[in-house]
Amino acid sequence: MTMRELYDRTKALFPLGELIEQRSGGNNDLVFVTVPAAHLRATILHLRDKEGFSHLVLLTAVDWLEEGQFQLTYLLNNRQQAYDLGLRVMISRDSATMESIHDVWPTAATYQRELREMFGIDFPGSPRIEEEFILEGWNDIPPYRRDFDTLKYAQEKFSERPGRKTHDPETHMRQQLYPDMSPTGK
Amino acid sequence: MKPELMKRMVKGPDGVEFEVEPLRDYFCEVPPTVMPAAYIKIVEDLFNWARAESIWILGFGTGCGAIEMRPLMTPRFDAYRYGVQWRPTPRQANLFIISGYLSTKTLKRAIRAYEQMQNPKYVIGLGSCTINGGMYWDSYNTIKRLDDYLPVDLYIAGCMPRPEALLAGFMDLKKIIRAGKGEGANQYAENFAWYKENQKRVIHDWDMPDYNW
Amino acid sequence: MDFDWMKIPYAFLTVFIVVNYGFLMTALIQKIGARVGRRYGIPIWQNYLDMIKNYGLRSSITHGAMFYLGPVFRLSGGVGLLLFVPSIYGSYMFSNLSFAGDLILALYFVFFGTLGMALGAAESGHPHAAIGITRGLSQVSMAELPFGLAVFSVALQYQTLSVTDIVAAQQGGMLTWTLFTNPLAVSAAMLSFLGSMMRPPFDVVIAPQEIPIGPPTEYHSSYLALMQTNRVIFPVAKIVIYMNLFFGGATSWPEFFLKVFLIYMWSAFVGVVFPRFRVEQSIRWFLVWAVPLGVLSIMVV
Amino acid sequence: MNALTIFAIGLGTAFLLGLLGERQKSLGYMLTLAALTFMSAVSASWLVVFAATGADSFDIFTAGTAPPFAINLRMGLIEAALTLLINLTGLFAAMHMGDALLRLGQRAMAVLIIAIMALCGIVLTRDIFNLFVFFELIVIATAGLVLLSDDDSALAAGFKYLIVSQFISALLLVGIIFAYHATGTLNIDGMAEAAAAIDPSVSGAFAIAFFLMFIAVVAELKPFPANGWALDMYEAAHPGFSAVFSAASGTAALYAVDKLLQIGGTDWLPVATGIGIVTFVGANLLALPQTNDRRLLGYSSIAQTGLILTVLGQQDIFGDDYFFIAGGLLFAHALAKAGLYWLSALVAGRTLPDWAALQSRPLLVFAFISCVAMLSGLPPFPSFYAKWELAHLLVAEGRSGLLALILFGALVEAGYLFRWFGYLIKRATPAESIACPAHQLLPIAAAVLGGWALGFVWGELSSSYFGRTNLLLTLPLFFALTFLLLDWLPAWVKNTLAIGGMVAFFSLTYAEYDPLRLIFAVIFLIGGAVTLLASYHAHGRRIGFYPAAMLMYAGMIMLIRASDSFGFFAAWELLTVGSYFLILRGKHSEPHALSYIVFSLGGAFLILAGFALAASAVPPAPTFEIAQLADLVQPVAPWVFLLLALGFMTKTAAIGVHIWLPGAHAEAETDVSPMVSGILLKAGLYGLFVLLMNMGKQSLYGVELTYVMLWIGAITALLGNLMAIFQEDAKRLLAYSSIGQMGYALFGLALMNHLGWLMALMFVINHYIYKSMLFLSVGGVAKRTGTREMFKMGGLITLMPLSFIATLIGIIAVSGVPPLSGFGGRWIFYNAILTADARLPMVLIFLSGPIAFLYLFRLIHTIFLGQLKDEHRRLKEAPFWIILPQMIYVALLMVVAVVPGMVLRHVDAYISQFFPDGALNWEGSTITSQFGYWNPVAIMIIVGVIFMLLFGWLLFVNRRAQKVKQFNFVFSAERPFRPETTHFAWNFFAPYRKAMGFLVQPFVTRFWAAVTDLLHTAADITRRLYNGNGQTYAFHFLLFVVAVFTFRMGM
Repeated sequence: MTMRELYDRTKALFPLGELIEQRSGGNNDLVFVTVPAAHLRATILHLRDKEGFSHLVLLTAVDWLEEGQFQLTYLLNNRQQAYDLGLRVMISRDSATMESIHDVWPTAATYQRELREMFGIDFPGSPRIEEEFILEGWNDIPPYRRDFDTLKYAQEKFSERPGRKTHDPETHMRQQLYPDMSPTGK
Repeated sequence: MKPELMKRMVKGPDGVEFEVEPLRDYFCEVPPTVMPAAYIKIVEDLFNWARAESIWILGFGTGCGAIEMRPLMTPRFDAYRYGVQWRPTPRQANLFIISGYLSTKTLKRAIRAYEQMQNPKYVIGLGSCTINGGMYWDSYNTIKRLDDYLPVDLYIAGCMPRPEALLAGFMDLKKIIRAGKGEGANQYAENFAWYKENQKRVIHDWDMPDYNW
Repeated sequence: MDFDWMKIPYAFLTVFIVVNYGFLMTALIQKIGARVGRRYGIPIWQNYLDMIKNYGLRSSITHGAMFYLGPVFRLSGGVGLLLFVPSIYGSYMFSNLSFAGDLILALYFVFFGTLGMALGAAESGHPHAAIGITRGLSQVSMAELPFGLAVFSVALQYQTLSVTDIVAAQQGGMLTWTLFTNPLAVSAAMLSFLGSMMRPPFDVVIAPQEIPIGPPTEYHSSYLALMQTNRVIFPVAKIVIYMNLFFGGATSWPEFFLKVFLIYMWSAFVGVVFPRFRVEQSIRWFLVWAVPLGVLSIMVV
Repeated sequence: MNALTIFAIGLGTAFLLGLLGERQKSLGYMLTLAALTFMSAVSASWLVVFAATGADSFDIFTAGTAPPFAINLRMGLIEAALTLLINLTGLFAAMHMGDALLRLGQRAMAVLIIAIMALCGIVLTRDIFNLFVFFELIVIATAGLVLLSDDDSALAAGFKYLIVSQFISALLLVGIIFAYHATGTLNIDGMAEAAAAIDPSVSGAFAIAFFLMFIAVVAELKPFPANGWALDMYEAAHPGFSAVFSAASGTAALYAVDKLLQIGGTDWLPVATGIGIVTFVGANLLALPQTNDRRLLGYSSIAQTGLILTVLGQQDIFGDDYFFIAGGLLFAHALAKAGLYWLSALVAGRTLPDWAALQSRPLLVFAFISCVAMLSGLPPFPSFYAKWELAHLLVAEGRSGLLALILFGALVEAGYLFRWFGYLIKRATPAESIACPAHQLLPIAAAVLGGWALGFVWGELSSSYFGRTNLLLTLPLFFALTFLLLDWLPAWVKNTLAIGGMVAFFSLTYAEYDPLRLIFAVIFLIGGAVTLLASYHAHGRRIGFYPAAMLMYAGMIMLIRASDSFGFFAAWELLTVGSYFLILRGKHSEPHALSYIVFSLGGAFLILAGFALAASAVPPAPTFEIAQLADLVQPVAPWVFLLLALGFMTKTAAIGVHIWLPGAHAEAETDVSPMVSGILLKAGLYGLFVLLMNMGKQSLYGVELTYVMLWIGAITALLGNLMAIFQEDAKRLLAYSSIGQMGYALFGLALMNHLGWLMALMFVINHYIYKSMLFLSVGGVAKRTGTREMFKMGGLITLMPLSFIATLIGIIAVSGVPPLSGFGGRWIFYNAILTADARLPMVLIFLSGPIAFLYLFRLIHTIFLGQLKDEHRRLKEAPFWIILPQMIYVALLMVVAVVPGMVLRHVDAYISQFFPDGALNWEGSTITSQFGYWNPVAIMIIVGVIFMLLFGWLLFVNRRAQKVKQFNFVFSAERPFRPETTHFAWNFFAPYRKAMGFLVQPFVTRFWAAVTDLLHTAADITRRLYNGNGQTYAFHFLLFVVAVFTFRMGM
């Protein structure tokens, strides 16, 4: 069975987007495919129960600020076949809410807590979703959102010691170690 | 405020209800005081000498610098021969090495651990991150100046400093202590309000008493 | 009661000698351990420095009356144990306060300090203290058994419970030592000795990384200084009992120093070689290896 | 007055009742009562005559001629007593079921009178055919009474009864005809004479004839298992009448059997015995699973009848004591059963737990327990005296097997009766209160008072004929029973009286005791008084507490004072019962109290058997002095030793029979736990002391029994301590610790040397002090916190400092750490084992020593140290009256620790008379043994000085210590969440469980559970025979007849 066959079979059942083969050539064991948010649950249940994707490797998010979307990536793994399949779900940035899958894989609850804290994506019904995860007493917009200005935040919040300089590591080290050489290294 | 710290009504076995206020009932509220040195100078000198030669480090690695402390116990560096030991509990430790970057979350723990150490106690800031933030200068959750929050006796610069640098730092610290200048604890008690203000500015969910005895 | 008041300064003298010897010896043993690990090790006077430092700490806290009394119990236990057993055989000066009781008194007084300390540590409210104590008590309950059997065997052998008499019976050259006349009892007791010294492989009680040093986790400053003092007196006092029962006692201080050192080295030697047992493992170990030896020794004596 | 008046009145009234109109029911009822009263008066007058003058019985010749030409009746002491019993039962039954009789009309009244009259007839008549007639009358009257009620089930029951009764009548009649044919007379005495002289050629025929008569009369006793037809009667009939059916009919039928046995001669006695014992054991077993109260009483009636039948069957060996034994059992049974049936009318529900309705009426509870005690043969009731003689005579004749069966049956019976009592006391009371009309209470009162009165009578008989004590006249018991009358007083008044009484009794008698007994007397009386101080904390009247407690103390002091086996055993039973009531008072103690009483009675029966066996081996004498135990020789001596030792070890909760203790001690009330643990357990030790002092070493089949005891002691010490480790319940922990401590004491005793005994005594003293103290302290804490689970407590040291100090001192003492008194025990122990021969058991004792530290530390840590819980923040110190005795104990402990010689040197000297070797040398404050020495004063001073020096030094260097609160500790740079999650307490010794847990699997508990299950299963299987079908029951009866016949003929 190849990923292509799997894709074809699954596509017959669910409205999947096109297949992106991440590791073309070789054994081609990592592919990504886009799924509409509404079909995600059915798809992963199908993949888990019928296709042997027994393991949720990770659940993460990408902030597509310009498109106004979050991309959620559910990376599933089939241990028997050693295949990884990434399901991408695009959700709106404005109402960042996604269905929880903690009942499919309990580990998902932890990822979902993290996403909720770092991206502000809500997963209603996920266990302890309201609780703080890593940050304690955070009172700004979620820090992993790209519209969060971390430099500005750090400057406002943490007092600085004056006299800090920034060097380009390459030129600085070269000057330190080989002061005789020309700046270009020739 | 965490729920477990909120005031709560409790019913005793005799059926009488009363209020429990955890922060008041479970924690000592007394602020720290400045502890004077021994009245007789020669005794204090003796103590300072002993303090310098018996440095017990709190085994608490706050950042990546923690990995630099391990080699000190090995045959290659063997810090024990300088009277340096590691203690697993702050009650028995005298020296707190902030080993690298300190996130606000860890800062809270560091404050707690520091306050639970006994006077006199010393703090070493290890690595650039404790001095000015180092490579985490723009991070949303890492403090940039350790001495705003805890009285630092000594900084060891570098990213990361090698164990030899740490050993050199210990030697310098010994000199400071021998000279009777290792009074960080008293400095902390004197400027308690200032330290607390700084600490509370970065720690938003302050869920402990002001001073952790 | 006709009490010889000179016994009091003599007792102080014994304590003084043993404390100093203990400080130096434990440092030396630690140094030997370090050398096994190819380290240089601590300075030989490090224990003094640590103790002065601890007395020199300016602040301290207390969790309550029992917490306060814990180290007092502990050190009283150590000093008492030392004084209830004659240190030097044949010396009136260093027969200490052994008129108060015999071997049984010493054996049971061992627990005085342990119990008091456990109570003090427990009052701190720290769960790790309690966990450490449960481990210690569990382990001791089995580790003490072979020793108890060995003592019984020795008492049967010499038909007395008086330490002085037992030592006296061994005063005929090395071959009259219990070590050679009753090797089973001695082996049982020496295995039990390992368990009571808080050294690897039987030091899960104070496992530093897991339950930060167990019972004394809350102790500091002068409390800790008292406990440090006990930590050098107590093993020596305990070894004195072993020495008197099994190794012919000591007739002079140099002999005392040497024998105590060698017996102590036995546990240090095992300690640097073996890793740590869990509690149930050590209980089973004593049950399987040491107890049968003890049983055998009381059956054949 | 002529005895025939009974019949005249009976018949006359019955006729008169028939003449009365339908409307004159009240008048008829009055007449009925009057008639029965008069009949009773006749019997009573005769009883007075016979009892006062000691006159012989005389015959009444009805037709003016002597038998065999006319029917004759006989009136004597026995007949007078039995007819009085029957008539009074009838009278009170009539009174009790007045409502029913008035409803049913004169016919029912007439039938009742006829039934009573006929029952009297059975007792009085000496003519066999007349006997038959009376039986027929009874059958008709009984069936009539039952059928007259409107109840459907009663109809069915009556019908079944009739079916089988006709069988019986037929058999009886046929038997009489043949017997008459063989002997030519119908007179019983004549027939007996003729039977004795009968021609051997026709003896077979006569035997069959007699068999038929005999089996018919026996069948009237409803023997097991041919009794299904009668049980429905017990269940369905009006309880007022069931009482007659059980008490009066049974009595009459038994007397009829007795008469018949005179004809049959000794050949037939084994048959009676066989039927009797099978019935006793079988019916008791079957009663075990019953849930219906009246049916249970029915089974119990049958069982008791069976027991008396057994006694009848053994009359050949009883001689003059026959009527004393049979009468004691019979009267106790009749009064108790009548009382219980009448009580059952007051209870609305028909299941056993419904009897909880009686809770609100202490007097009814008293009535109930009096009846239960009568049935179980507890002192001071007649059945107790009878049981004692019965056991002795049986053993004396070598019929120990029979005694074993009887005791087994009695134990089963006590089991279900006390289980019932447990329900009554502990189950939830129904909402509606019970109605107690006076006419129903009066009969009950009569039965109960009658029982007590007969207890006195039997006590007097026993004391005048056998030279035993009349228990009701002994001062301690009398004092205890006085509290029954004083129970309306407030608790503090009674408490003061109790303490005063105990102290006064001690001060009056202390000079009489030898040093050993003195120690026990001090612990029992003075110790008991100190413990009773704690009872001042109770408010209100505390109904039932003082009679029970005083009964226990009375038993204990009587135990010490007893010089003969009877007094000893009676005291043993009294203290058992008293402590049972005390234990039952605990909140959840129902199952535990039951297992306590069952094990204790089992142990007591062993003691009874042991004493009986002992008495059989010495020259016959009125009393068996305890000291005579020393005279016993092989082969009896080891068996006596075994039985007595087992009995006493049940009380000290040696391993195997220990399972009653933890629950019983833990569930008891705060001030009861120290009594039953600190004081009561010593009774068992006292017994062992007495046993060993008199009997010394015994060996059975080459096994030395003291050596076995040594092992049992060692195993008990080890397992008791091990189990204590794993308890979450503080009082259970202490209870298991008591098991371990008793193991030590047992071990010391079994060492059989001077120091071993001294050690056991040291444990007696120490265990009393520190266990009482610990139980009080923990009890006080449990009272304040409302829980006994240790992990729910914690950090109470600052709130309850005095309790903490008591516990601290207590655990140091228990663990044997110098300088407190426990060390003395350990020191003596080591010296003792050095001279002992057996070495292997010591290994276990050595192991159990350090284990004690584990549970003791757990006790003090989880309660007083660690984390204080939210809800306990406002707790107050335990009540003053609970603290006061603890502080007294602390002081006592210190005294015993510093000057143990004060007590022990006297005992030491006393023990020297048994073991001259190995006495200690008490020189100044130093105590020296042959091996070592010990100076408690010096130890105390040295430890004190070192401690104070170091404490002073620490205070000096650490004077500025900041007092912090409970969460101010290092928590890996975190802070504790809640006290509950921070207090390390639950499953405290998890690693130890991993390593040693295999030793504390509940094997013993499972064993006893299997035994009870087995009994219940056996009963359940047998129960299937009883399918409720009259024909089946008739078939059973036939089978029974055939079986007995085969058995008899095969003999």
